[in-house]
Formats: sequence, structure tokens, C-alpha cells
Amino acid sequence: MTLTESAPAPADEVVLEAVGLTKHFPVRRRLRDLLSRTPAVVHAVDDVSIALRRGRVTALVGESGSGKSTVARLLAQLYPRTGGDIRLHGRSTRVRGGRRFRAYVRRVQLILQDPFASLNPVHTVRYHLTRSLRIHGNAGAGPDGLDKALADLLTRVALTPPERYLDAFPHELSGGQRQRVAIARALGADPEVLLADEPVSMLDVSIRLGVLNLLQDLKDRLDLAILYITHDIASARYFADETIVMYAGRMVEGGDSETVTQRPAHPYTRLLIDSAPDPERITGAGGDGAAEGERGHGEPPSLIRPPAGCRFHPRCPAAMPRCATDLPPPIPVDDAPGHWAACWLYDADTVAAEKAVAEQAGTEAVR
Amino acid sequence: GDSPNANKKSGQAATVLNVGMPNGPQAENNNPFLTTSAAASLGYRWQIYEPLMMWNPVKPAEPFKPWLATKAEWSSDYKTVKVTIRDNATWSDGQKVTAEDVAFTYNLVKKFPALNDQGVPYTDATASGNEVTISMASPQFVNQQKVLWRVPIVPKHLWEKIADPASDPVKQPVGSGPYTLKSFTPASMTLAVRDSGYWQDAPKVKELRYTSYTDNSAQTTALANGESEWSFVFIPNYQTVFVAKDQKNHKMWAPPVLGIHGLYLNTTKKPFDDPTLRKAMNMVVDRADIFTTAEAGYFHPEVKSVTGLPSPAGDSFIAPEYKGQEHKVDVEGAKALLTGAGYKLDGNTLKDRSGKPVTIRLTDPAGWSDYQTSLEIVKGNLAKIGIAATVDKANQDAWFRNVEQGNFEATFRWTESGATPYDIYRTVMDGRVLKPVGTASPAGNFGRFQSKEATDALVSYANATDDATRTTALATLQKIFVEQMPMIPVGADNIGGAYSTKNWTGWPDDSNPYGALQPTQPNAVDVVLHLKPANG
Amino acid sequence: MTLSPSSIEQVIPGQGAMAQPSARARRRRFRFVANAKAATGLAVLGVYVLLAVIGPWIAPYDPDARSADVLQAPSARHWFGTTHLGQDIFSQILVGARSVMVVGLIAGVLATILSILIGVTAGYLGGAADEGLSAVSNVFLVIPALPLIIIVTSLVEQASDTLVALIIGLTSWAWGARVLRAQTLSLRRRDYVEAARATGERTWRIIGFEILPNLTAIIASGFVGTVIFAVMSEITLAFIGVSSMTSWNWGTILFWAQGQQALAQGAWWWFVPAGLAIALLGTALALINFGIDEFVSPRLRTGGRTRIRTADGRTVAMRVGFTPVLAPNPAPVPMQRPADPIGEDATS
Amino acid sequence: MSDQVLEIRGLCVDYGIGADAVRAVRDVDLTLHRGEVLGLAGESGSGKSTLAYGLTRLLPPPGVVSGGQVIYHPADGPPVDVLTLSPAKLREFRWAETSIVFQGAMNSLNPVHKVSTQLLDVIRAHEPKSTAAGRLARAKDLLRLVGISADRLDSYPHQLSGGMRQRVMIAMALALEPQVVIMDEPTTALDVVMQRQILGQLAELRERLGFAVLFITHDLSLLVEFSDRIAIMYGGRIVEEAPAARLYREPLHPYTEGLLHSFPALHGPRRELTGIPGSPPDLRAMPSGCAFHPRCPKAFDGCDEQVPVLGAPRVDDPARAVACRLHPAVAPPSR
Amino acid sequence: MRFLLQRVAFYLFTAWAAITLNFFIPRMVPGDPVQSLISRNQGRISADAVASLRVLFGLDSDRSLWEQYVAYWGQLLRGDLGLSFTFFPAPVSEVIGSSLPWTVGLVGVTTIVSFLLGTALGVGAGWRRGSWIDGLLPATTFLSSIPYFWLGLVAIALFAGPGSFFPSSGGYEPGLVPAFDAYFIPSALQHSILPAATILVSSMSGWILSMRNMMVTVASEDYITVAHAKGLSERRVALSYAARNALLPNVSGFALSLGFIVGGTLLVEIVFSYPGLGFQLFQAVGAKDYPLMQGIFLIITISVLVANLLADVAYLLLDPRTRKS
Ligand SMILES: Nc1ncnc2c1ncn2[C@@H]1O[C@H](COP(=O)(O)OP(=O)(O)OP(=O)(O)O)[C@@H](O)[C@H]1O
Ligand SMILES: Nc1ncnc2c1ncn2[C@@H]1O[C@H](COP(=O)(O)OP(=O)(O)OP(=O)(O)O)[C@@H](O)[C@H]1O
Ligand SMILES: [Mg+2]
Ligand SMILES: [Mg+2]
Repeated sequence: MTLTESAPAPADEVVLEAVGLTKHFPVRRRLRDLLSRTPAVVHAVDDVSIALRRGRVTALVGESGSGKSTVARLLAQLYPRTGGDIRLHGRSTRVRGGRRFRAYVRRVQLILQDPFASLNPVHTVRYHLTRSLRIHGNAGAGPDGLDKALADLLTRVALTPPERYLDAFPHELSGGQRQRVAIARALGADPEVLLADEPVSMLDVSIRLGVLNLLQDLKDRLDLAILYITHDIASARYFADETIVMYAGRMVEGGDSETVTQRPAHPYTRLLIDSAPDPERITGAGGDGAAEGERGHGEPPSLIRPPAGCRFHPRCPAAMPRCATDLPPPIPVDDAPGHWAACWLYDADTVAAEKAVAEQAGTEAVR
Repeated sequence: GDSPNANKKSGQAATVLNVGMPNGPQAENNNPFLTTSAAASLGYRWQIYEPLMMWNPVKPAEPFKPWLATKAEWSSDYKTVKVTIRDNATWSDGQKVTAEDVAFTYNLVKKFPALNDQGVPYTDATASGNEVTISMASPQFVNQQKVLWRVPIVPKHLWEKIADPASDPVKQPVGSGPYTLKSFTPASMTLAVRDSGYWQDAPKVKELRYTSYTDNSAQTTALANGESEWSFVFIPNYQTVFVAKDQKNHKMWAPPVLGIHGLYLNTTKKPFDDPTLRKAMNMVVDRADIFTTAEAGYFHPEVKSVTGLPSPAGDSFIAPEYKGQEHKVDVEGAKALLTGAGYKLDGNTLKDRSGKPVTIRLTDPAGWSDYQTSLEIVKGNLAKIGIAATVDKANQDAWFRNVEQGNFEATFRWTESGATPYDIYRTVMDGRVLKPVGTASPAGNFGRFQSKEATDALVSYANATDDATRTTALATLQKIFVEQMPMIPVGADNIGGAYSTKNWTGWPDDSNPYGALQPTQPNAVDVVLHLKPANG
Repeated sequence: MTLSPSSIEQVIPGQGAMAQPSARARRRRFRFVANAKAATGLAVLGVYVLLAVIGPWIAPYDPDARSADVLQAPSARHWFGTTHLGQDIFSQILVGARSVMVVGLIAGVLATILSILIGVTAGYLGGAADEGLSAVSNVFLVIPALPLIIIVTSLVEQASDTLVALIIGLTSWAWGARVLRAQTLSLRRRDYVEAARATGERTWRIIGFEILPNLTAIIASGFVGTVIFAVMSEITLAFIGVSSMTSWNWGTILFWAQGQQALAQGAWWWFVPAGLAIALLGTALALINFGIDEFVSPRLRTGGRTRIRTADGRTVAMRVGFTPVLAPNPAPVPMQRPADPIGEDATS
Repeated sequence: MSDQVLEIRGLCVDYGIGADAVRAVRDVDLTLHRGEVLGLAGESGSGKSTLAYGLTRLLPPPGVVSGGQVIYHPADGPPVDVLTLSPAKLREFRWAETSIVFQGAMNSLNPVHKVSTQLLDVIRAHEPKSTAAGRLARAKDLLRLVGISADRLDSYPHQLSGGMRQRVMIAMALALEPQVVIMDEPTTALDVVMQRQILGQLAELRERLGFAVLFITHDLSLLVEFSDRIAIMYGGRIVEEAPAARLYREPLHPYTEGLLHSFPALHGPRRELTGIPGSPPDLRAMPSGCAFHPRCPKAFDGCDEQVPVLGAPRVDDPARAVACRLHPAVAPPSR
Repeated sequence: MRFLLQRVAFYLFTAWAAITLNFFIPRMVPGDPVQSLISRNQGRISADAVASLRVLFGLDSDRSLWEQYVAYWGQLLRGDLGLSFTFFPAPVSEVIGSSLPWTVGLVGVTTIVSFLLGTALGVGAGWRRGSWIDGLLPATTFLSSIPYFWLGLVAIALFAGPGSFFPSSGGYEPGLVPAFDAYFIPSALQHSILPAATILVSSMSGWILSMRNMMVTVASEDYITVAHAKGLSERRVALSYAARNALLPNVSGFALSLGFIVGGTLLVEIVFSYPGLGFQLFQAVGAKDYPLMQGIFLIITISVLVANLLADVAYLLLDPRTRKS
């Protein structure tokens, strides 16, 4: 059971791609809101572009409520999108239901965030898995074929011996077991893309590791493209090839996992990395790093009226005037290829201009 | 206090009479012409408004008693009647009752068909002096009481101001009767006796309290516990439920009138088109059982005479050949009659001439429990001659429709009632209203009885100008009725009521049947005028 | 992500670990019957169904047959007494059971099916379909049912039991549909429904296999409710004399009793059996409903047993907020003895 | 005056009674010292929450405390056994002496009452003599303490973000300045930024108020960083107990070791993660002997027979305790 | 705004559909008011009189159903409900006006009392499961399974004999004039006790049951455990926390039941001869009194719709969560 450093990923084919994906949820209004004109919406996801490649894991991290799950559901076509495009093998797809939707979900499978909620309490593991196999025509021939396929699935997610679990109801399973059933269900469709939304969140570290190893293994053997959503940045570092950071519905940084976690560029990513608990800190310095924590004060912004400009600017220690007005585009960071951040700090012109202004202000203040 | 309720309770002694009817809450409407008004439904219209003459339905052949009119003279063709108005009557607002008022009233009824609740074809009424001549389009021999007894006379000076008398609730009724309306609530109305100006001696009852109970059982309870002293309601087992509660005072008097209830047979349906079969059926119907079991031993008294005419109301009309001939249960006779006519009694099954078993469906609305019970009894009776009957408890509306359209085999129903046997026979045998099965004949002849002779006799009876013709016609009708048995008469329609002698005496009864004892009949005013305090 | 301690999963023993599934499944199957309430209800209902089937055969008399025993109090000859026509009331009750059961069950089934079709579909589909179906059920909800039934039964001359049942069923589904719709609305965004969608299930299958099983308790109580309502309606119709009463049912008996003013005549036996029979049927159905409730909802299930016997024979009260302590403690440390040592936690 | 506030002795907690019973917590001995943060970690399903609710007797049915003692040492006055308190006394004891921050703050606040109502009623219940104005001022102070502006008092729970709700719960937990605060996974649902914010505030408050914390979480890194001592649970028992840094550096129990080899580090060189093979024990059919032995790489003869006792492996090191036959106890764990 | 308009449109549509149905259904029934009048006066209204009644009721002119429908809407919009046939020519509004207060008084008050009492008992039963209140459940279930009218009849037989304090029928002592005075009010109260008790007995257990189940569900919510943990008094936890939350669904049920006050009481009113709307409706149906039926249906429809709206609003007001869908 080893989670080895993943081999340098071949710049493989893009299987599923989101381009400028946007999702706004209408807000259920209260009585007094009834009279207001503008329909209020939650800007859950704005302009997100992600490419999922064969045999690679893309991690999506970010604060809670930043829209990670929404991205996953959008990619699974469970929500209609407000804007942007989703391309499967380069072809734009928009499916609402029916046969085309089923054809789509055969290739793109979603593991929902909460394993306690995503298994129907009245059905057994057998039912859940059989359905998945049947729908996608992987049930084999006859009852024997089905049994074999079921056993195969359970064995793949390390729920062995399969007979022990087949007739269990969800409530008879531990959280980790449920999460594995959810994964098995997704695999029953034999997909090309796996959208895994916090698949290990409520497990203790040892079980968590087991599940991640499983995904790793599947990725390697089946050349799956995986979207791995998590709060556990350390696991993203170990498990994902690429990491994308979201903040308040927008992508703020992306790049090679190791680079993003070790040399974060965006102030929010830095905050995130610094905030992550790290046992080495006390064992090393004996301090508790509270000083660094100071920077993070302030609340996440409202997504109904998100801040103009960079959404992080109200909390950003390095905020510049421009940050409050102009939305930063993804700007490449030079330290590694493919590393980018949506932050004006990496725009040389802006930084220069700011510096000039600051100097002028300084001199004026002196005078 | 100042509340009208304050003077309630006390002084019940013997100045107040409590009248009850099971008619549910009422809307304030005292229009005497409208069947739907509270005044009509509870009957107090007759305490306020009076008719020209008083007629006694219990003794229909007796002459009319003068009331607002002192005299009424019919022309020999019974198309006009000349009435003389008494000159000492006044309206409760003090004005005199004149011939003008009477003529106005009849013209009003003529002008507004909606007010003509008796459907008499008035053509004109003219007053001259204290006489009024009322003319009608057709002979009204059989409808005399409708003309003279059923029309409440109203004051011209008030009614000519009413734009639409058919929809006026007449909140403050002014009439010539002994009472005026004192208060009105949906459940109770109080009438107070007039201080002065009534044309006869003022009644002893100073106050009449009408209560509209919500249903029969509420009314019965009220009667039983003495809350109600006079009412008209069907009380099953009235002996225990009502009379036994106060053996001395609680009384029931419900004499027959000239109308009957019986089993209509559909004469178009085989094998009931055969008079022999009908007569045989008649011979097994146990009227006494029906009377005691279904009609509680007082309601719808047995019709004994073979002519179907109730006794004593119809006694004087019975043709000499049928005098004293009474129905009696005779199963063997019936069997003999049937076998003689080619029917076969095969064990417990009667087979008709073609060999088919005779079966019959008896039907009546589900909710009419006395009829239903009667049918159950008839069913048992018919079984004795091998006729298998089923009792259908139909829905009321469907039953109405089916009976009128002739879609039934046998049903219990009433006939109309009137001053002569004409109404009974007309309802059963009138060829003028005969319609094919499937077309409604609301006016009668539900059994589709076809007899030109009967129709002719009916026409002749109604239009005759002399008694001899009438007697002949009536004898013909009776003969046809007895021999063809178009309907099996069972019980008489009755009119009457339950009353208590605790506070008031002087009610009509068998020993002194001076009028109908029903609070809603015009006789009600006569009854009240007869009452005397029990202890005074 | 966080699991509330009260959610279903944690209430059920053995979560997080695999117990022997086969034994578990067996237990589950019989737990419903093991529930005392449900068992009682089912037993009573069983008797009623039996009577509905064999009632007319075992009736000692023809319910229509008149006899000389008029208006007699219960006796060995006539267990429930006789009517004013001398008919045997016991036989009438027995014969009447069939009509009552037929109407109740048909109407219950029909209304339940309609409410599922309309309520669940509206709730799941949402949008225009929802608006339309909700409007329809709202219309049916505001139409006063009983008068409507009176009117409709009077449209036909011979309203058979089936027809009465159909009419009652057709007019009484709206409430259930409304409840089911609301519940479906809350279910349809559940993750497992989304997950089924994401697996590629068809809509009808999601409705039928993912949502419906989770509505069992509501559907069952709706069914039981409509059956009670239907029986009451049928009996009411007969009682007020508007339905055709070609066959006997308990309402017919009451109708006759009322029409003959049985109570005023002191003939209590005419009234009482039919009323009690109805009440007992209603109670049996309600008991089954409790049973279903407790069976389907784990919260009520554990809630059913509030006092439990321990191995050493003591009774312990289970209640939220005060976990019972089983072992009486030796007191090795000086302790403030509570003034009142008898708490609700552990009583013997 | 000892420096212990809470002593748990031989605590057993069952779900259900009789044959159906599942023992979720077995014979747990644990001591909480004044002002310390005691971390509690372990496999999911090992009984951490059960232990926390059991000792306060808040376990929902069918949970029952089937044995043991929970001795609370008030700042003044003689110790009491929480398990024998009458309901009335228990009510007095609760919150004033021991408060709890539950796993989901989302569900811990009554959705239909304002935050102020919920804050105020706990003060009123325990200090009936306080004035309304005084209570309000206190509530405002409390909110400020956890970094929420006082005007949020009038909000309903749903109007607050998850982090704010969690902080309201912390403020509420501190309202009566209790000696012990129990926190069951208070930050699991939150992102690390929020988590750090909240824990930072908590640490500050602890400095000022001096309460002790029993802190339950899966997040070992967090635990190592935040707590003074750590106890590890496995299969309903405490298997190891040690000062945080030392547990991290030199775990003694093979399970602890396995845990530490399972979590990836964010900083530093990537290291190999080995994890723990096998699956968690079934509470209904616990392995005999040491519950961990079927999965233990170091198991040897007899591990499946003897239940190892928790005790200090070295006489000179009373701060540590472990229940493993590799490190047989030579002294009872420190109290 | 759109939401509001949508709701309004929805309710208007429902109202329109219901009123239309209410118009057509009575007219589909065979038989007409005249026939019913005849049957009520068996034999005493002659065939010749039928014509006059048809004229009276305005049934003589042959208008198509469609024309009548249009005319009906015209009337409705003018606030005119037409004239009742049974009480011709009393306006329907007057007939309804005189019986509505009785219904609202009796059933309204008992509905409220039954809700309050049932809810209170339900709180007790749910909070203290296994206590005596909980033990009451089977009994109340039994009582609620008894047909209303039967219970009423038995109550009358048992308690309302002659000489008893309880009158067996009516809304007040006959002879009294409805007025707010010291004679009428006690009498009205006295007459309402038995019917009210009947309604209470048979309707209360529904509330008890639903409240109990909600209490049981809510009692296992986290915030209840938290409230216990906070050391609040039993009362406060039970009422302010558990009951307050458990009440929400019951309240919307209550609002809806208010809508059914008007229509749902037919039997009680029939049995107790109570002069209310239900009884009136029963009579109207029997008498084919379309205008009255329609008028009463209209009242029922409107009150159910209003209650529906009320339930929606009550939920919005009572539950501070604006739930995310
Ligand atoms: N169906 C919905 N309707 C309205 N708002 C929604 C809906 N689903 C999500 N949101 C909002 O969109 C935002 C993003 O939610 P999302 O669940 O994608 O966040 P997340 O990043 O997955 O958070 P977490 O880490 O807590 O899972 C949140 O503010 C959420 O409240
Ligand atoms: N109502 C119950 N009936 C039976 N067993 C239960 C019940 N509730 C919990 N358990 C079991 O008790 C054990 C301990 O549960 P507990 O919630 O204390 O675990 P935990 O250590 O807090 O786990 P997590 O980290 O997942 O929160 C688990 O194995 C669980 O399955
Ligand atoms: Mg998420
Ligand atoms: Mg836990």
C-alpha cells in the first residue's frame, strides 16, 4: 500500500474540458425581496476553465463554498450551466436528459461529496451496483455474468469478500465503505472521466489513504481522467498531478501540484497553504504560527454581491488599488511551466505602476 | 332588560302556544303566496292572512264554512264564483277589508303565475259593492277549495306598491287574521294576537311561538318533552316515543284526507299488464302490517275500501255497488285467481302464461324509510304467491326521473289529494297525461295506464254541470279502478298532527273533527280560535 | 460532510461494521409484524377481511328477513338484537362488512395511486408540469368532497359499491398528492437522487425506485387515511340516505336505526354494534399506520421502547439529554451525594 | 487542589441493552488537566464521539453508560461523579462546568431562534439573578471575543456562514466560563483558513480564561499542532496517550505509528505513505486480545489472547502511556 | 414581484376552476328544485302548481347552460350570489349570512381549541414518551375512528335526555332572539357544549398524533441535545426548543384546517340540528338549490384558498430560514 510519487504525466489527450464555465443560482427570495427588481443570484461559479486529461488527476482545492462541488456537478451535467462550454473530446455538449444524457454519463461519472446522502437508504449495495452496470450495459450475460461483474467491481474497490457487502444496506456500512461503494458505482459505468468530490473527507487518515491508493491505481490501470476535489491540500500534493485553487467561485491559481503547494503564488493560495496544519511547525520551531494566521482574518465574500475586481482583494494583505476595480486574468508565474495565478502581483506593468504611485504618495506624505 | 329576550321564560302559563315544525332554519320571508316562505313552511301565514272560506279536508264533502266571505255562489258550470265579503273585517293596520282587496288579490294571482301556487286558471275578478265575481277559464268543480280556501287575501293598499310580489319577502306582514308578526329569527317566530279589530272573538292564545326544528328527530324530541305543543311530523313508534311521555296530554290525530299512497305498477311491463295478476297481487298485500309496522300505526291509515277511497273522508263518494267491500288478505284466493288465469305456481315460483317466472323490482328512494319498510313488507307478501321481489333503494332524483318516465316495475308513491276523489283517480288513470315510456309525465299516470273510458269519465266528472253526471262518472272510475287495479292502494294520505292538551284544549279530534289538525293548513287559524286554556 | 449524531445511520446498530447481513435481513423482514401495534392492527383487519369474504355465508339469518321478534334486545337468538322489522342485526353487520371493506379498499387504493401519480410527478418534475398538476390538486382540494360525492352519486340511479368507491377515491386524493408533492420536492434534490441521475437512470425509474420507497411511510399513512375516510364517507352517505342502499353496509343499519329513532325508543343495540365496528376498523387501520411509521422511521422505532429492561431486571428510561447509567457506582472518591438520588436515569 | 479537572475511570458505553448491545467505549481511563488541550484521535468509529457524549450523559438513545465514573473536580469544593448526578444537579453542572461544541454547528443552533436568544437563555438559566442588560452586555462581549461584531446578535443561524456559526457556538460554550470545553470535530466541515482562524481564537481565549479542552478530530496534523497531549483510540479503547510532540516523534503503539505513516505532509520532502492494512474491527465481533492484532505488523504470540493494559512503559516517563504488549506497562498511567 | 404575480395567478386559476366546477356539478344532477319541493310536500302540491313554481324560480325561460354560466359570473362579479330557491326569494348571501356565524362560532372555536389542546397534549406525549399522556394515544385514536355522527348520536342519547342540562338540538333556545345579551349568549353556549365536545373528542387526536410524532423527530435533533447540554430547564427545552420547532408543520396543517371549518361540519350540524352552514348545504343539496349550493361552495372554496395562502405565509413568517432550494 504505497502512494508513490506519480510518474511525470504524459501530456495526454484532453478528455473533458470546461471553458469559461459559469453557474448562477437564483436565490429563493423572502417576502420583502419580492418587490425588488433585480433577480438575486448566487455567483457560485464564474468563468472556470479546467482540462481533464487521460491518466491524470487534477485537484481542485479552495475554501468551502467556493464552488468546487458546483463545478463537478456542472461537469456531470447535473445542473444546466449559465454560461461557458463543456467539451467532451473537444465537442461541445449540453445534455438535459434522455438518451444523450445517459450516453454522456457513461463516459463521465460523478462521485458525490457526501457518501451518507448519496446512497439510497432503502437499497442494498447490490441494487446500486447492478443498476449502474445494467444501465451502461456492463452487466455481462445472464445472472452469472452479473454476479461476476459485481464481484469484480467490489474487488476493485477492495471491498472483499464481495458477498459480505453485496446485500448490505448503506447504513450497515462505515463511511469509508460507503465512499468506496460510491466509487464502485461510478466505475460500474466504465467511465473515461471520474469526478470525485471530496471522496475521502470523513475518513481517518489510514482509510483515506486506502481510498486514494485505489483511485491512483485505477487511474494508472484504466487511464482515467480524475477530478479530485478536496480540502486536504496535502493529499492534493501527493495524489494530484495538477492543482487548481478556487476562491469565491473563481479560479485563482493553477499549475503542477508540487509547485502550487510548495511555492504558492496567489495570496489566497499562500493563505491556504499557511493555514494548513503542519505538525512540523511545532516540532521544528515550537511556535504555533499564529502570527501568519493573522493575515487571513475577514469573512469570505458574499456570492450574491461578490466584490468587484479581484474577489480576494478585501482580505488580501498585498491588495493594490487596481485589485478593487479590475478582474485579474490568469497570469503565468515564471517559476514553473504551466503555473499561473489570477493576481495583479504577477503583472509586471501593474506592479510597476503601483510602485510609482506608492512612491509618489510616499514623497507627498513626506512633503 | 331591554332585550327582547328578557320577557322570555316567565309567564308561560296559558297565554302562549308553542308550535313546531321540522323544517330547519328559515330566511325572513312572510310572503303568503310563496310555498318557500317561512310563513308558508311553518304555516303561520294562515294566522296572519285569511282565505275567503274555510274547508275541512277531513270531511271534504261538507259545505264550506264562511270566513272572510260570508257566502260563495258557484255558477252551474263552475267557471265563476260570486263571493260576498263580510263587512266587519279589518287589516291589522286598521283599514277595512273590502271587496276591492279581494278582487285585487285574485287579479294579482292571475297576473303573476309565480304566485298562483294552485295553478287555477283565473281569468278575472271584479268587485262590486261587497261582492266579488271571480271567473276562471275552465270548470273548477274539483278545485273549489283551491279557489276559496287556498288563496290568502292581501290588502290592496299595501300590495299595489310592491313591484314584484313574487320576490318580496314581506317583512312586515299586514293581514286580516287574528295575529301579527312580533319577532323573527331563523329558528323561531313569535306572533302576537291583535289588540283589536279582528272580526270574530279574539283567540285565547295570546302569543304563538313557532319553532323550526332542524329535523324530524329534533321535532320529535321537542314534542316528547313538551317544548312543542303542536306539530306535524312523522314519529315512528309514536306511542313510546311521544304519547307515553305524557299519557294524559300527548295526543296524535291524523285522519285521512282524499289522497292515497300505494303501489304503482307499470302496466306496460309484462306480465304486469295483466289486470288479473295485479288483482292477485292486491289480494296479498297486508295493509294492516304496513300500517302498523311501516307507518307507526297512525300515519297513512289503511285504505280499506276496494275503491281505494280512504275512510271516512271518501265514504260519501263510494259507489253503492262497492259500499262495504273491503280489501282483505286472501292468499288462497289470489292463488286460485292466478291458476284460473293460466298462471302456474311451481313450488315457490309463480310462472306466467309463457312459463316465465314472475319477478318484480320494487323501488323507492333510499332515504324514505316508511316506503322502504312498506316495500319490504310487500316483498314478503308477494313471496306468498311465488313472486320474487327485490327491493331497490334508489337515489331520490333518479327515482323521480324513472317514475315519471315510466322506467320502473313497481313503486310506492302518493297520489294528489283534493276535495273529491277526482284527484286520486286522475293521478292514477288520466289518459290525458299519458306519455310513452321514456318521456316524463310529471302530472301523473306513472304506470302508463291506458283506458279511454277512464279518461272520458275523468273529463266528464270535472266538467259536469249536474250531480247525476258526476255520480255516473265517479262510479265508472271506481269500477275501472277496482277491476283493472292500475295501482294497488295501500294507505291514505293524512293530514293532522301531534299536540298536547297540557296547556290548551279544544283541538279537533275524532269526536269533533271540525278541521284539519296541521299547523300549515289554512285550518290552523280555525284550530287556534278553538283553543281554550286547559286550566281556565 | 459532517454527520449529525441523530441521522438515521447512527441510530441503527452495527453501523461502521459489518454484521451478518443475512440474519439482519431476516430480522428486518419480521420486525414489522413483531411490532405489537402493527400486529394487533393487522389481526383485527384480518378478521374484518375474513368477515368481508365469508360474512354473508356465516350470517345466521338473511339480513332482510323479517321475523316476529320485533325490536328485541340482544339475546342468544339474536346476538345483536333485532330491528323494527325483526331483522337480525348481527347478520346485517356480517353481511354489511363486505361492502364496507370493498369501498374502503378500492377507494384507498385508487386515491393512493392518484395521489402518487400526481403528487410525486409534480414534485419531481417541477416547473410547468408542477404548476399544472398542483393547480389540479388544489382544485380538487377546495371542492367540498362530501357534497360532491352526494351529488355525483345521485347522478347515477344505482350506485354500486364499486362506483361509490371510485367516486370517493376520485375526490379524496388531493390531500395526499399535496403532501407527497411537498415531500418529493425535498427528496428530489437529495444526493442519492442526483446520484441515480448521474448514474444514468431514467426519470420514471428514479421516481419509482429511488423516490417512492422513501415515501413509504407517507404513502402508507395516506392509504390508511383514505381508507378510513372512504369507509366514513360511505357510511355517512348511507346514513343520511343519499346513496342507494341495495346492499347492506353498516351505514345502512345506522340509517334505519336513525330513521326509526332507535335511540329514542331505547333500542341501543341497533346503533352500537355498527358504530363500534366502524371505530374498531378505524383503530385497526390507525394501529397499522403506527406500526408502519415506526417500522419505516428508525427514530420512532427506537422511540417505541422508552423503558427497557436490563439484564439484571431493572427498568431504565431512555431519554434524550439524560443518558441512563446502568452500573451503580461504588464511591471511591468523596462525592457530593445528590439530594435526590432517584433520577429518571435509573429507576428500579 | 489537584490540577486535574476531569477524571474518567473505567468508562463503558453501550448502544442498546442486553443481547443487542454494542459496546462502543470500553474501560476508558482518561484524565484532563486544568488548562490543557487534550487531543483525541483515532479510527472513525472507534468511539471518540461516544466517549465525549457518554461522559456528559448526552448520548441519544439507545446509548447507555454501562459502567465507570466521571469525576469532576470543581475549582472549589469536593469532586463529584457526573454519572450519579440527579437530573436537576446535572442541569446545573452542565455548561457552567463543562460545555460542548458539537460536531456540526449547523445543527447545533436552533434554526428558529435568534442567536441572541440562544446566547442569553443559557446565561439566564444558570444565573437567574443577572439583569437583562447585564446579560446582553455579556453576550456582546462574547461575540466580540470570537471576532463577530455585536450587531450579529439579531441574526438567525441561517443568516450566518458556517464559520460564524461555529464561532457562535464557541462563544456560547465560553459564556459561563466553564472549566472544561469538549469539542467534537469542530472544524471538519470548514476549510483550513477558517479552521485556523477559529482555533487561533480558541487558543487565545484559553490563555485568558484557562479552561481545559478535550479536542476530537481526525486531523492528526491539526492535533499535533494544537493540543498539549494526545490520546489515540482504537476499537473503543485508548491505546496510547502522550504529549503531542512526543507522540508525533516517537509513537509507541503500532496503530499510532500506522496513522502517522498514513498522512501526507504538506511541507518538506515527499515521503512514503504506508497506511494500515486490513479493515476496522467489527464492534459486534471484536477480535480477542488486542483489538488491533489482526492488522498489526508487529503482532506476536499472545496478542490475540491478552488485552494489553494502558500504562506507562517506563517508570521515569509517567507522561506517556500505551496499551501494547511491545511496551508492557510498568506503571499506571499518570493521573 | 414575478413570484408574487405567479402565486396570485395560480390562486386565481384555482379559484376559477373550482367555481366553474361548482357551477356545473350541481346542474348535472337530475331533478330540479321544483321536483324536490314537490317531493318534500308529498302530494300536496298539485301538478298544476309546478308551473307556478317554475316561473317563481325563473326556470321557465330556456337559457343554455353557457348563458347561465356567463350570467353567473356577471352576478358574482357584482357580488350578487342570487336568490335561494329553498327560501325564495331570500338572497343567498342572507341565508349564508345567518348560518355562517354559527358554523364559524362552533367549529371555528372548537377547531382552535382542539388544535391548541391537541398540540399541547402532543407536546407532552412526544416529550415524555411512555408517560400517561402517551398512554392516552390508543384511546384517542379509538375515539377519532368513531364516525362523528355516531358519537354525536350516542352523546345525545346519553346526555341529552329530557330534563338534562344539555339540549339535544338547535343553536339556542327557541324563542330567543339572537343578540349579545345575558339571555342569548348562555343559551347559545349551552347548546354548543355537546356538539363542541363531540368535535373535540374526534378531532383532537389527529393533532395529538402529528404533534407527538413531530416532537419525537425534533427531540432527536442536535439542537435539542445542545439545549440539554446547556443545562436549560426541562420546560424551556421542551417548549422553546422542541415544541417551537415541532410546531411548524402543524401550523400549516392548522391553517388549512381553518379553511375546512366552513365545509367540514355537515354531520355534526345535521346530528345536532345546528343551524350552521353545513346543515344548510345539506338542505341545499337535497333541494337542488343551486344558487345556495354555489354560494356555499364559493365560501368554502374561498376560505380554503385563503387558508392555503395563510399556510404558505404562516410558514414563511414562522420559519426564519429562507431555505435554499
Ligand atoms: N442549488 C443551489 N442553489 C443555490 N445556491 C447554491 C446551490 N448549490 C450551491 N450553492 C451555493 O453555491 C456556492 C458554491 O457551493 P459549492 O457546494 O459548489 O461549494 P464547495 O466549494 O463545494 O464547498 P464545500 O467545500 O463546502 O463543499 C455556495 O455558496 C453555495 O451556497
Ligand atoms: N445507535 C447506535 N447503535 C449502535 N452502534 C452505534 C450507534 N451509534 C454509534 N454506534 C457505533 O459506535 C461506534 C462509535 O461511534 P462514534 O460516533 O463514537 O465514533 P467516532 O470515533 O466519533 O467516529 P467518527 O470519527 O466517524 O466520528 C461506531 O462503530 C458506531 O458504529
Ligand atoms: Mg463541496
Ligand atoms: Mg464522531
